[in-house]
Amino acid sequence: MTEPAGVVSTGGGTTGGAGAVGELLDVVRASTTRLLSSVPLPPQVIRVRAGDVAVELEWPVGGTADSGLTMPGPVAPGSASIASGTQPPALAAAESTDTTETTRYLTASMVGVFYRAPEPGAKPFVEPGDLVVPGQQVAILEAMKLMVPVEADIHARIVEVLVENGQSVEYGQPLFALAPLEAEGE
Amino acid sequence: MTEPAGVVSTGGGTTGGAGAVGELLDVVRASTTRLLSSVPLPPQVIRVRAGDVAVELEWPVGGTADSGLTMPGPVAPGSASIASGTQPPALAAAESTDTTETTRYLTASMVGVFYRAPEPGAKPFVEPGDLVVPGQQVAILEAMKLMVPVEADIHARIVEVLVENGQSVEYGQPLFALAPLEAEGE
Amino acid sequence: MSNRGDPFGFDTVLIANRGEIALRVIRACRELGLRSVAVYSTVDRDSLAVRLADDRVAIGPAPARNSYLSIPAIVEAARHSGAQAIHPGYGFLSEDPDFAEVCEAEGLLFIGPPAKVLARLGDKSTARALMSKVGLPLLPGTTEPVSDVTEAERIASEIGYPVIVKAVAGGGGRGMSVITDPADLQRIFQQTQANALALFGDSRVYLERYLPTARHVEIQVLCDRYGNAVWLGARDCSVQRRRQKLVEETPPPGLNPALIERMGEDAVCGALAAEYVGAATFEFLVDDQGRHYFMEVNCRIQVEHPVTEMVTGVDLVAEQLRIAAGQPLSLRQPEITLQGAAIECRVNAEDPQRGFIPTPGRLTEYWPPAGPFVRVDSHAFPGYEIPATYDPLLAKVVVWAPDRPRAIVRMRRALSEFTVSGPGVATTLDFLDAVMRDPRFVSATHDTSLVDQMTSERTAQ
Amino acid sequence: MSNRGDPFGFDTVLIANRGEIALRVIRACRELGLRSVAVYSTVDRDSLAVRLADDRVAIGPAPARNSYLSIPAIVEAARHSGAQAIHPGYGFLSEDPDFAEVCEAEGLLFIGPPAKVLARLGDKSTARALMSKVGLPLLPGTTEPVSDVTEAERIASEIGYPVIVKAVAGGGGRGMSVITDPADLQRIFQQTQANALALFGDSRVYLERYLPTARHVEIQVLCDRYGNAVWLGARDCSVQRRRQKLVEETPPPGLNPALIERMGEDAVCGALAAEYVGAATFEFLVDDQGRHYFMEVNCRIQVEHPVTEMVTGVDLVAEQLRIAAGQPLSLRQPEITLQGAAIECRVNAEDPQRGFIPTPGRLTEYWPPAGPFVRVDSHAFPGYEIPATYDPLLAKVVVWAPDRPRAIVRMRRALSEFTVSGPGVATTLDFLDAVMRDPRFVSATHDTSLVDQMTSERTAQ
Repeated sequence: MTEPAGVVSTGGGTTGGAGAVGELLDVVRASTTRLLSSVPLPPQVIRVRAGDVAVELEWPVGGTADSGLTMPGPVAPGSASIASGTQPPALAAAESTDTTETTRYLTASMVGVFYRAPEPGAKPFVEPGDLVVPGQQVAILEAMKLMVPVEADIHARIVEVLVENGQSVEYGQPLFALAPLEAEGE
Repeated sequence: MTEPAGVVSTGGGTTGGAGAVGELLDVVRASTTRLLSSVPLPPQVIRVRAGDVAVELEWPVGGTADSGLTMPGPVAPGSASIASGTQPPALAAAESTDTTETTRYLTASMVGVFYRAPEPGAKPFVEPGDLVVPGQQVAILEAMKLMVPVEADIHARIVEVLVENGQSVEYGQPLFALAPLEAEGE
Repeated sequence: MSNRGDPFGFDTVLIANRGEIALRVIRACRELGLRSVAVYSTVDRDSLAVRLADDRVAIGPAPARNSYLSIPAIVEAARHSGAQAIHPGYGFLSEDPDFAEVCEAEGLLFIGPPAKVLARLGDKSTARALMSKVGLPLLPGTTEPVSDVTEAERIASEIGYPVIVKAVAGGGGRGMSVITDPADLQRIFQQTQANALALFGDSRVYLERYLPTARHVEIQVLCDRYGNAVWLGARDCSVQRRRQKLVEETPPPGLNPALIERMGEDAVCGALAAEYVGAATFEFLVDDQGRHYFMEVNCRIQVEHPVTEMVTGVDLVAEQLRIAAGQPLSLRQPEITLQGAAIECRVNAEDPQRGFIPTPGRLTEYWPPAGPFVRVDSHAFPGYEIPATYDPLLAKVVVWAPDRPRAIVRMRRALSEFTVSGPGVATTLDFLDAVMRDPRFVSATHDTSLVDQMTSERTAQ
Repeated sequence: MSNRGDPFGFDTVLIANRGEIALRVIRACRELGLRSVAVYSTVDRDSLAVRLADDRVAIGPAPARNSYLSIPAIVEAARHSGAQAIHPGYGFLSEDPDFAEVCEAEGLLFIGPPAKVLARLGDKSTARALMSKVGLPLLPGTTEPVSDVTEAERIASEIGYPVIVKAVAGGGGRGMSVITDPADLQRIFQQTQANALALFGDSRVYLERYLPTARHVEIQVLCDRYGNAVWLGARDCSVQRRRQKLVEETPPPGLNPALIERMGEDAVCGALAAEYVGAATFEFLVDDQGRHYFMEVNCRIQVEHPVTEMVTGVDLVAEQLRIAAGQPLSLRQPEITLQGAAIECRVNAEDPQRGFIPTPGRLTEYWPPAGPFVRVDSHAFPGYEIPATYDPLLAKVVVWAPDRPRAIVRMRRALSEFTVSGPGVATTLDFLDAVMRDPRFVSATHDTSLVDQMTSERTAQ
């Protein structure tokens, strides 16, 4: 799975705020965190429910959550509290179940400038809709005059080119959205 | 109702935030924490529910709760308390039903020296096994030469005297364990 | 110089206070090898002071009158924990002559001046008379209390309006009212008397010329039991809301060093005349002509003491403990050198948008600033519940720099990295940042009216 | 003196580092009105530096060679974020002449000395020769590299055992071995050459007399582009484990002030001879006869710079930035006064019981100390995951006091309130506390062998 690392970064997961459900969920989630920080021993299961909003956490036996939670820290990676409503559409969206699963991202292997074509004025390596095979060059990254090819790593269809030609990208930044062919076959 | 005040409070669910549910949730959560700190043995499961607000915690078998982990809070001396609602509408939760519920504590209303008898050498006001009625003096607290009577506030049987004669006690420290007569009658 | 095993004559200190100042005293005790005892009301059970102290005693429920203001509770707590000395911090019982007297009677060492000195200086009328006698300049007004409205009217017109009516037993910005229009005198005068009675159990008031654009400047003093006294620079505390300080700094900017010197000497002279022992602060007003007027003496450690510590390198709380133990002052006046500039900002849990009303609540986020030359004195932590019961001070951010301009940019940096949030909790952080960027503050042309001016400019926008 | 709008010639600084030093540079930038850019590897995505900087760029995966040591990644990140200057911190690329050269070629301002100066001083052999030429005392040994075992044997017997073999390209305690017994020479000599090749890509080594009981003393220097240089006191860094510093302090206790003065003058003289620009540290050994010997120059800000800041009041990182901007030194030697004493303790995530092995993991508790005259430079927070990939420094606790005994008790107090815990995470806190109580340290009769002595005494118990 291509991790679009670095992209989320700090500003990330602030204050829900998606209407009434969001607020209620915020309250329930905050309450859960507080509860967790106030019990002497990390539990194995916590359930907090208010109306039809509920938060549940469960840790594997043996590996109970001594983990980060106690106190904030800037959006600790992985510790993001599971906010699962019963069926509030607004929030379930944030959990992305369908769309992302079929979409894969080809990300930047280094910091550099993104070029879609072998040289200025030439035809781009690929366009949306094109099929690509593993190892096929789809773009160039340039760092300090060093040209590094960007290659597809799976059989896929190019869904979208996410970065403008000539734009500078960070490590891990998604460059292309791909629809894996295996997935299509399923 | 003997509220061993000072022993619990702090969690005094202010803040609210998102309206009534938030407040109710605060109350339920605080109640859960209090309950947890008041039961003599760490439980494996706690469930507290009020209306459609509910809190549940479950610990793994074997890994029961010793104390003082997550956050400091110096295991307040003499922190014993009440709580747990079977199915009370809202807050009547602050009551009790089984084992722990049958024991109530009479706590110190101030910092001072605890005396069991009206004067040195005299017979103690009460002994374990004695019945007491509300308003009956059962001990003296002395602070700066001021003598303050300790009085029973319910019909009860003295189960245990928890403090030695002449010992200095803190505010809120349990002095007597009582078995309420109402409970016995049930 | 050895710091452990000094002959203190006591080994355990009870701190009759809460919040950041309780932590401050615990830290000083630990460095001196003394045991510390925290006392706490039920809402403070999980406080940092309770956590850090060597011992702790529950003294009562949340209301201060039943806990931090209860003399019997505190005296019994001292006995309970084996403390032989009591540090009162600031506020609460710190300037209560009765408490000091009870401590004396109960064989407990009160860390502060003797009860009779507290009584002498706590009564503003006596204090003014005494300071006037030894040559300190007073604002035109009365040293004797005024009880009669007609007499008050006569005196006010003699002094010239605006005048200020102050409770003899007042202090800390409470129990005083300004009268601008002679027509209001009777009403305001009688109101102030009534308030004074309600607040301090003492209806006596006195009159003074009111300076609307003065600077508030104060001198830190230390006195031992042997008639030695030193002063440790001056602090400017002109940034106030409702006469309560928000920002303090040292040295006072833009004041003639000779004037500061003169105030310092006045303060030492006044402290000796009052037979003071311990740490005291002499408060002065300085008018736009550069004249100074004695206002009152604070007989305790001040909230803003860290700025003085940062420019002198002296640990004022440790000095209080040493003095109480009967040690002679370790510092002579020529050894006290002032380096650079320091500023303190008080981060309160209050909403400047709504007239600085307190906003208690639980902190979900709390990240204090750090880094070079920044000190944060605070009892807060993530998850801390700010009680509604006590004063809303959450943290003191103190910075030092070689000069005031650099101290100001350092303070802006520190405030910019301070993150505090919680449902319903507002803070003075943004307002303090605005002060640090206000041209009047930056150029040091501000006076005690700055906060009011800023507030009305902000609402006007 | 104005602090904003100074003619820096750049407005954005990229910090090519991580952890506490990245925070330190961000804070200096902010006070100078400069924008800061943090770069980060994937495991540092949620770091405080990333959070506090004005901008941030992901530069690669966890391994340093693909992120913090990757010159193209950092240069591209500068372009990406519009940074015109790069502060390298310490470690990583901070003393890499190639990096400095690439920056120069790419039009980026490297905040440190010119590439040719880095090359000159990074080669221990050249550095020794240069310093010897301008009169700095060296330990008996070679300035030219030695490649032949037979020659090494001859020189070693001339110098007298024990000798130490050091990599010409080494530094920071790596690439050196002590030879006590002539019989071991061949083996150890060749091993060191092999290690040097593996570590630094350069097998050259040289020989020096080894002083088992010396004190490690270093001088902080600042030089501008115009041939002005000052020194800012000395630091004693004799408390080391495996030649890595654990505790540093200033002034060096028990040393003759005339000796320190002499080292300071030597350092300034050496810096000028090397055409140094920026902040440098001259490391010396001082033997039990009070003789000093030049060891090496560190061409960067040091981990332990805060102790110097605390006694001088100088912000060394801000000075680096000013110097890089082409400003002349704002300080002259007579203006640099040293007040009191400061100590730094390095709190590492390592287990002293198990030979100081690193213990990465997630922190469940993290409460740094605070209060008067205590500074904690740290990138940690509750919930922080200490990566296994980088060095285990977690926090630097720095205290100041009017004298060393009081600084020691203050440090004990600070360490006592430091709470760090997490599954599998051990720290040096207890060991540091033991150092602060060790009679040899307290009486300043310790030397660089203290940690080994303490460790063997502890295991013996």
